[in-house]
Amino acid sequence: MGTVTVQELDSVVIRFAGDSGDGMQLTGERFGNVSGILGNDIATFPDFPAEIRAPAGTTYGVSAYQVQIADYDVTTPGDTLDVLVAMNPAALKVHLPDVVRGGIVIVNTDGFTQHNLDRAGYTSNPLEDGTLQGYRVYRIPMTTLTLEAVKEVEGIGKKEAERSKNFFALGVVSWLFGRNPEVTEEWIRQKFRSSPAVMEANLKAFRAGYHYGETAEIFEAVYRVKPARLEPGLYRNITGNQAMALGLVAAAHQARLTLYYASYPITPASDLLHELARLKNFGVKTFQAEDEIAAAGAALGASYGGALGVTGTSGPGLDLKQETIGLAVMLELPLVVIDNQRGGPSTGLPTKSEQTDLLTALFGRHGEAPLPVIAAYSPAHCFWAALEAVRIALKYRTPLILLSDGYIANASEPFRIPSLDELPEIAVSFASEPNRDGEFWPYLRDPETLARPWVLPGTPGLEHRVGGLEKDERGRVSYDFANHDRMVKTRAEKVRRIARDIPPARLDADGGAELLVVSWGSTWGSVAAAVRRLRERGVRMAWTHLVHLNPLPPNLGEVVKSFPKVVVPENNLGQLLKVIRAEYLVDAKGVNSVEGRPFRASDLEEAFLEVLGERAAEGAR
Amino acid sequence: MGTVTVQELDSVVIRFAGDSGDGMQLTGERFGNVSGILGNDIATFPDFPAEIRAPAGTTYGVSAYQVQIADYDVTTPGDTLDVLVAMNPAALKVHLPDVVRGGIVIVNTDGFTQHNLDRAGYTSNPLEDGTLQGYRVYRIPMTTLTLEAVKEVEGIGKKEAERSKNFFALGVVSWLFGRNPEVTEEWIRQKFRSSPAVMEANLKAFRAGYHYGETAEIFEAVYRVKPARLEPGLYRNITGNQAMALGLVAAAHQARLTLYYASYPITPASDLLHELARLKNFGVKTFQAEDEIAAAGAALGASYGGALGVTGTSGPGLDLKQETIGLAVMLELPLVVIDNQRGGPSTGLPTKSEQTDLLTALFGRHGEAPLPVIAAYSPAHCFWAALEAVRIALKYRTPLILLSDGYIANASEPFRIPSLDELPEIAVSFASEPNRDGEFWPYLRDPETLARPWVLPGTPGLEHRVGGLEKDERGRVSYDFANHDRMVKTRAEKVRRIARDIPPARLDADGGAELLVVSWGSTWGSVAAAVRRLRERGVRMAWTHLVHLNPLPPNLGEVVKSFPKVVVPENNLGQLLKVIRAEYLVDAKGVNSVEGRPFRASDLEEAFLEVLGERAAEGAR
Amino acid sequence: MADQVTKPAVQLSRKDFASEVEPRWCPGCGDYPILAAVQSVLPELGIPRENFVFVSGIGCSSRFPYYMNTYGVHGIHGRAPTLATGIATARPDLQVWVATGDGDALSIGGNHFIHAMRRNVNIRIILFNNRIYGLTKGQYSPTSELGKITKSSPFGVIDRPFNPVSLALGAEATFVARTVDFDRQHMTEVLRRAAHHKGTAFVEVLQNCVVFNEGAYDFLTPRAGGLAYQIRLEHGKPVRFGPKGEKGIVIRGGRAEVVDVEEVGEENLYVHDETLEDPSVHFALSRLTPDGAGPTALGVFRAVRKPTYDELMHSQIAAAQEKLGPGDLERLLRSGETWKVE
Amino acid sequence: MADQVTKPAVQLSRKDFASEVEPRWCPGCGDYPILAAVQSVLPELGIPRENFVFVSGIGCSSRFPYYMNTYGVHGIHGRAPTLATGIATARPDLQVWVATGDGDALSIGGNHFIHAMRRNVNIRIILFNNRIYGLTKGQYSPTSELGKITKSSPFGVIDRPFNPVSLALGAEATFVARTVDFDRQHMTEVLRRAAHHKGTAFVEVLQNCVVFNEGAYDFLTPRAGGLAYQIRLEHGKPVRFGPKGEKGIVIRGGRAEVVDVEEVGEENLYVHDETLEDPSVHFALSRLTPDGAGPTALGVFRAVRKPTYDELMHSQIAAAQEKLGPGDLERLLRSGETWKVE
Ligand SMILES: Cc1ncc(C[n+]2csc(CCOP(=O)(O)OP(=O)(O)O)c2C)c(N)n1
Ligand SMILES: Cc1ncc(C[n+]2csc(CCOP(=O)(O)OP(=O)(O)O)c2C)c(N)n1
Ligand code: SF4
Ligand code: SF4
Ligand SMILES: [Mg+2]
Ligand SMILES: [Mg+2]
Repeated sequence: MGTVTVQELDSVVIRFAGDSGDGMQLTGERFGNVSGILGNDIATFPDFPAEIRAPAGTTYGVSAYQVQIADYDVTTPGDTLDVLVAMNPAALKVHLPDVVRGGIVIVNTDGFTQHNLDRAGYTSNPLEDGTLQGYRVYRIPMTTLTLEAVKEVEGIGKKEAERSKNFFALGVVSWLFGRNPEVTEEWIRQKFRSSPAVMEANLKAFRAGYHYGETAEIFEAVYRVKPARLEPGLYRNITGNQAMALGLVAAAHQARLTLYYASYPITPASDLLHELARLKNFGVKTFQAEDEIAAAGAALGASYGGALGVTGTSGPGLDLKQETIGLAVMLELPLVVIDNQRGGPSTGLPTKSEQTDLLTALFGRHGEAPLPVIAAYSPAHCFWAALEAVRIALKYRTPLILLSDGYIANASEPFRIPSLDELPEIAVSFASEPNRDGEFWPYLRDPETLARPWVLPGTPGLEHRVGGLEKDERGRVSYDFANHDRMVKTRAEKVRRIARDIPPARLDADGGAELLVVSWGSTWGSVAAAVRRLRERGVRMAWTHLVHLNPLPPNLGEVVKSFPKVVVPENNLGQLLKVIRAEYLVDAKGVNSVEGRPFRASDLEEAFLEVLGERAAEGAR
Repeated sequence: MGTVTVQELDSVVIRFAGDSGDGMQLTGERFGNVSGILGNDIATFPDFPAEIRAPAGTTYGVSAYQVQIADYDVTTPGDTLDVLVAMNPAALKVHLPDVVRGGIVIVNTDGFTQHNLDRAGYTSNPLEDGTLQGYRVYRIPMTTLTLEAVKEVEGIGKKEAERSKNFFALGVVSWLFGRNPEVTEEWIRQKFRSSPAVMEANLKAFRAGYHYGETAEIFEAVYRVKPARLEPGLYRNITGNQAMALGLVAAAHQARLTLYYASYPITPASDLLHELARLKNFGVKTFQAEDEIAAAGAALGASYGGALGVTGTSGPGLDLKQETIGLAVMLELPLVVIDNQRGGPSTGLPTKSEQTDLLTALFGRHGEAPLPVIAAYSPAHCFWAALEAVRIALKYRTPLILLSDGYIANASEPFRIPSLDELPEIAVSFASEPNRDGEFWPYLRDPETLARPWVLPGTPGLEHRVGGLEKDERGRVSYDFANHDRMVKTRAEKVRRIARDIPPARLDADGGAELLVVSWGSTWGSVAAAVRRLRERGVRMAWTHLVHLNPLPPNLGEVVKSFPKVVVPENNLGQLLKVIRAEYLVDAKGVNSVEGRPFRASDLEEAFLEVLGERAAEGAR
Repeated sequence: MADQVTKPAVQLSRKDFASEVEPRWCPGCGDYPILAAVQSVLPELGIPRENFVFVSGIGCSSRFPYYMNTYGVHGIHGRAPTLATGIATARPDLQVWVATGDGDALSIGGNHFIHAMRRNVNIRIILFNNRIYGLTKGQYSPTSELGKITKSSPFGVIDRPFNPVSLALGAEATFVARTVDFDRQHMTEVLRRAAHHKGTAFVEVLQNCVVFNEGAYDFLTPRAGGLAYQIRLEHGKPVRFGPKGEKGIVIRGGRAEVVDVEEVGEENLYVHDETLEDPSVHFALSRLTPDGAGPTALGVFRAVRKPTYDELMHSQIAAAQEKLGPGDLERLLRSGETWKVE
Repeated sequence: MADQVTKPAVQLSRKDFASEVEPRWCPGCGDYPILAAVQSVLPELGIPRENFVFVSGIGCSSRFPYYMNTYGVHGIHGRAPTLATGIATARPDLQVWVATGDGDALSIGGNHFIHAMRRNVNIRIILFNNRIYGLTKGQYSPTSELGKITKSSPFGVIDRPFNPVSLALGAEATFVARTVDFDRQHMTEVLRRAAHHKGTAFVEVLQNCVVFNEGAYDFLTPRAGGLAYQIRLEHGKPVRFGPKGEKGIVIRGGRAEVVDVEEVGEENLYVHDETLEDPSVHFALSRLTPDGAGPTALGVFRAVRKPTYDELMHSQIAAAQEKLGPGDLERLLRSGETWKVE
């Protein structure tokens, strides 16, 4: 390796970028997975256009995948790039601004044809005109080298051969960061086992890239990121959607119920349907409905039938489901509604992420129709959030909205696989007997939880009717003034009482902290990083991250009132902020960005300092 | 008239109650109208079952209509009854509890058959068993007397003849309260002119009732309520739905636009469609859509085409429209959405009234989709609220939700008919020229209002595309982070700026008042009565009633902070309360009833005293 | 898949299916005889009472479940088929019925209606077609005739009506029938057939709304001499009608035509075949009813056996379990690339 | 009612209809030729460019309006017909087109689709039927074949598909046609016919999605020898097809059947009549396509002139104004019983 030096880093951020058809998602995901397997902590961020395959070479057709690998527990994919792999001019144009000065830029020079330069809107070639000054640039004719490497593979035409160039790029980067090539090679063998020629081509391209790094002597240094110290256990990388799907299956298993997932496809929730549709041998029933209303209706019908009814969607679909969710409030049946929030309003930015559905989750139904709302905060947490959602919905016979978002749905991180006995108990019992003087009263409640009995149709003697009209305890339609008032208040009280049954808000506070950060959902990662960095800078910080958004943890009032300043960072215009202010009358401030992507930790750092005011900011220097 | 004395009253509350088929709605309405015409102020409250014609004689089939007539400006139909007209045992059973001790109960003894007594669940006859002790009871065989009176009318069978008995009842009560019979007789002649036999029968029945009062000598007293001192002008009685329909027509007239009303029938909004469908000679276009989504879509399409697009509904329909309203937020086109709130959640109590849709009006859409919300507060105010809604929606090119409710939609009161020059100017201009360097940029905004230009399709040279995806000023789809953040914040700012353009909150405060009441919507009447009564009792009160709920009037913060105590009475679980607390961080308290009907003024009176605490309560004694 | 009639036959009577709640329809409403007919068919089926579920939307007709002493859900407007689909696919051991109105099924619920038809879920849908919105007091519906004056069409309806049978056939229905509220026997027969059908069974009942659309079907009632217009479809029989059976139906040039039997000869009449794979003839029969009154085909138009949605769903599950064994959660969690951290 | 083509004829070319935005469909997508065909038909119509409005829902196909240099609204999923109905009834002087996908129109938008058909609003609906959800990356759609493996049906689709032409006919459509994305000339002719139809015109275009459903219509393409399966419907002509016209269609027993012309004789073939009042034959023709590949009728199935929704709406308004005079707001406000307070 001659003069190549080895540099130790605690973390590195790499982004792979190219055309939608260049396979960057696969490459980035692969690099992340390998790094996970090799013991790093990782956080990833896929970012792709709303178009399926936007015209080649255009800036809006660029698809990118970002990975942060670290020797500590990272919580974000990183604010800025240490390494950019750009397969064409458009990718360079879009993503170069994010590379740190002095960072590494690896370009596929074959992609820099005049046509592609024009497409990207470059008037001169950035590889030659000084654009890349100040970066460490590696120019590699990846397409040529891939074709060369693949040429002896039989049954692969030139076009197909070219397609392997992402594996060449992966090979180069794998070498640069000392990623053991065998893991990826084995994976390629598995993944493409049904088309041996493609497998062969990809293997050859990958190896060629790896060896290119080793032999081309263009790199002055290679980098090493040590394994992170994670909680011992068995791990896998997991996206939020995968974790959510597994969480639902696990919850149904714990509750001994059939999982019934009804959905209408929508980005970024469709993968939940895809994941679950494959699990037929688990008895999972999936139903692709004609629209979101039908999906909610079928899930609710399934719950009525005694299954675990779940329906997943994103914002526009949530709007449509609300009337049916309101019916579920009235029927008092379990129903888990998953909302993977995306950029709104309306169709907005469908492949981007934000946190703008909290208020509609809380209040977006006519009438007084309260329900519990919880939010997942990271890809792996989706697993646990799903279990908690199911637990509450089943126990309290209530629809519940579980919020995730486009970012954590598609991003991935290592997930410590729990053993089955780490999973919560979820006990369900169905009514089998009359409950009042030989009669069955469907709205006679459990005095503790206020939940009504759940009956399996088919149970003799308990035949009864439920419906959206107001009822009395006996289940009869009632237009009585006082009954309605009481029922409205009882349904609200039932939801309020869930507060007794959830963990208190966890406060992570330095003694003497002046500023409390209150966050929820996917901002968790950026807030964690920002808080850590501020602490490193000597600022005392307090932080609480909420999973339960309705009801709020019972100690939250006390927590928010214990700090002179409270800030609520959100990727919306201040939705939790409104709730906190109304609930506790504290003058909390919002930090709000609605850019369709998570906060940069550094932006939060600055924003928190600003809230703290000069004094604190100075203290930090 | 022998020994009959004449008693002067300042107000009287009368309720007519009978079977769904007994015509009580018509009778009550008629009595109200006559009283209005005779110069009283009136407030009415129709209350009917959800069933069309529930089985005769059942308690749930009882239909009632309440009228308060007064010599001052009444604002509620009254808490308790001075007079109850009960056509059958069920009506008596349901409504007797509301009659004040010593009040008048007029019963149709012919209705008290054994069958009907059984139906109503009476085990003994209340006319005989002492149930009515303490009331002034008048037993009249109305059916018999009606049949007698009508017998010579040709072409009227016994069944039809019986149907006239409500006019007999009306005659009796008209006599009792000295209502000039000619007004009603003239009205009967007009109303039934297409079927002379029915007209004749009703006239005869009415006169028989009137003369019965005069001659039967069972009444010891007759009552007189003097005309009220109302603002001079020409008056008519009007329900909220009628006023709303007229307001929309007037607004379209002022704006010189075609009114396009698209709706799907739903109680209590259907009458808007019925009213407007008749006005074809005004060029009003009505479209009965296949569902609420289609209604909202068609109204929005009409607005896109340059009409005044309006869509009306009630809660369940609002849920369904929200996705389309979100599209309107993005398209930035005018769209007026009327929500006549009814008892929820779900189908709830469809013929009852409550105020439970405020939060979903404000927040019930995915993404950041802010829009202005205003609320009508009385039947006549619906006219003015419609004009204000249209003014704002057109000027700011925004969807707007106009809240009314089942109570004011169906209730009536005298409406001073404005002359045309009292109507607000509503100027609309359509873009006709490129607005930026010879190009047309559809999202280039008015710097003042932030409204975008509205273009009539068909305008040459301004062809452009709008849609639900995020756009830049130029109207191009943009996935740019910063553009989205800016657009989200600009749309919010546009709505916020409307605050500059609305009247300040009107404060009606006694010097030294300790308690501020903040109210909105149809509670206005009960709050007005409660505040008046408390003042009469010597309590100093402050009150502000909000029409604009988003944005809130700019001075509201100052107002709510000027009083030690703030109370927000609502027919919900505290929706405006949440907004006020979040916005101004004042520890406002709620007074909440969700009974499907307006507050009783007396309940509010007590509740306000309670908030004021013993001290104030004592002061009042 | 559990079968719906495997439980030991139980002796039930009509009364067993009447709930404790007294129907709240208007006196004389056509919904009463439909209720009575359903209550009299169910005891025949040998299915325990607790295995029936009645689902509905919103409307006068949708109050139906409250009056049935079975399991029941009074849903929201237009969405009954969605709830029923969830129940029927989650619980194939139940027999699921939907009660719906012309507004409920064809206006707001049109999408779920056509999708239920094509999916062939194991549910039975009874459409109470009174050609009006009853519960909201008399607006026109998607089956109201052109020109009809109603509260929302004071100058006459301008929407061309749906023909529910044609619509169902165009949406790939496997069972389609029509009956009338005033003929208890015919109704009972048709409902019985629907009860036994596997897959989505659609029954349109022409129903009289005495308050808002009184007499809409007088042209078919015996008392108004309407028997002459009733064309009874019976499988395997030539289609004849008229007081003396003097009229008949031929299929000519793809259309169903009314003919004089004497003129064309009985042997040339169309012999009804419900089971034709191709629904074209059934469609042609549905077109006999002109927009308003006229000769109207009644009975079962179409009844073909296709795999039901729930059968297919459950056979996929069974096949997967056969092939892969029942799901093992522990293995599932550990699937994919894993690594150990010590 | 203002007419759509009264403005002086303008000379426009295809290019005038191309917007400044470059289409973002996948290379090779069948949406490109449809765009080209529409852009080439519009200039023929003599309608000024500014009088066209293109409306769409959500999907790959629904990006269509962005690429047309006319007025355009990219709406929300499934709701394009509702927006279009509002525009067309508010502004009868505009020519309104809807671009929609099989998911957009038939899944989430199914209800608006069938109601647009029956109402006969003056809009033209182009259904881009690629039998798949393109934009959401490959789930099955309501026109996907039974058994098809997609992302959301890893074990095969169990929903029986709609036949869009049958569905439209079952919903009382007045104009129904089908064409293919690979035959520019046929597409152009059919679209031209749709442009001239008064009322709701429905055109199904069989469209290839190269990424998620490549080759779905290969059975019809010339390069795959599919011409033999193309049955071209032409008004007034006997229906023949096959490489040498050796096959033909007869209508027999209400069904459309494929026959050898030689065997039955040309004179016995079905002579296509788009204008039949009764849609039964048109329906029968729509059933020729079996669920998967097979002889498929292309062209205009049905074209009948009925009053359009907007014509009726405007004639009611005109009649009311004729009778009552134009509305007088002052009088309206003062109508009913009034009284004076001094
Ligand atoms: C979402 C929603 N929209 C509208 C309504 C009001 N609504 C209740 S029933 C009904 C129509 C009833 O007509 P139909 O289905 O024909 O039943 P019928 O009463 O005639 O039996 C309507 C429009 C509602 N309850 N919910
Ligand atoms: C309310 C709502 N639900 C779901 C989606 C997601 N979605 C967008 S397009 C689409 C289907 C696209 O299929 P199709 O209409 O056939 O159009 P294609 O992309 O195939 O042209 C779906 C499910 C959405 N945008 N909005
Ligand atoms: S309104 Fe009509 S449909 Fe409804 S209950 Fe009365 S008669 Fe029956
Ligand atoms: S995904 Fe299919 S339909 Fe969509 S643009 Fe690509 S090829 Fe066309
Ligand atoms: Mg009906
Ligand atoms: Mg498609």
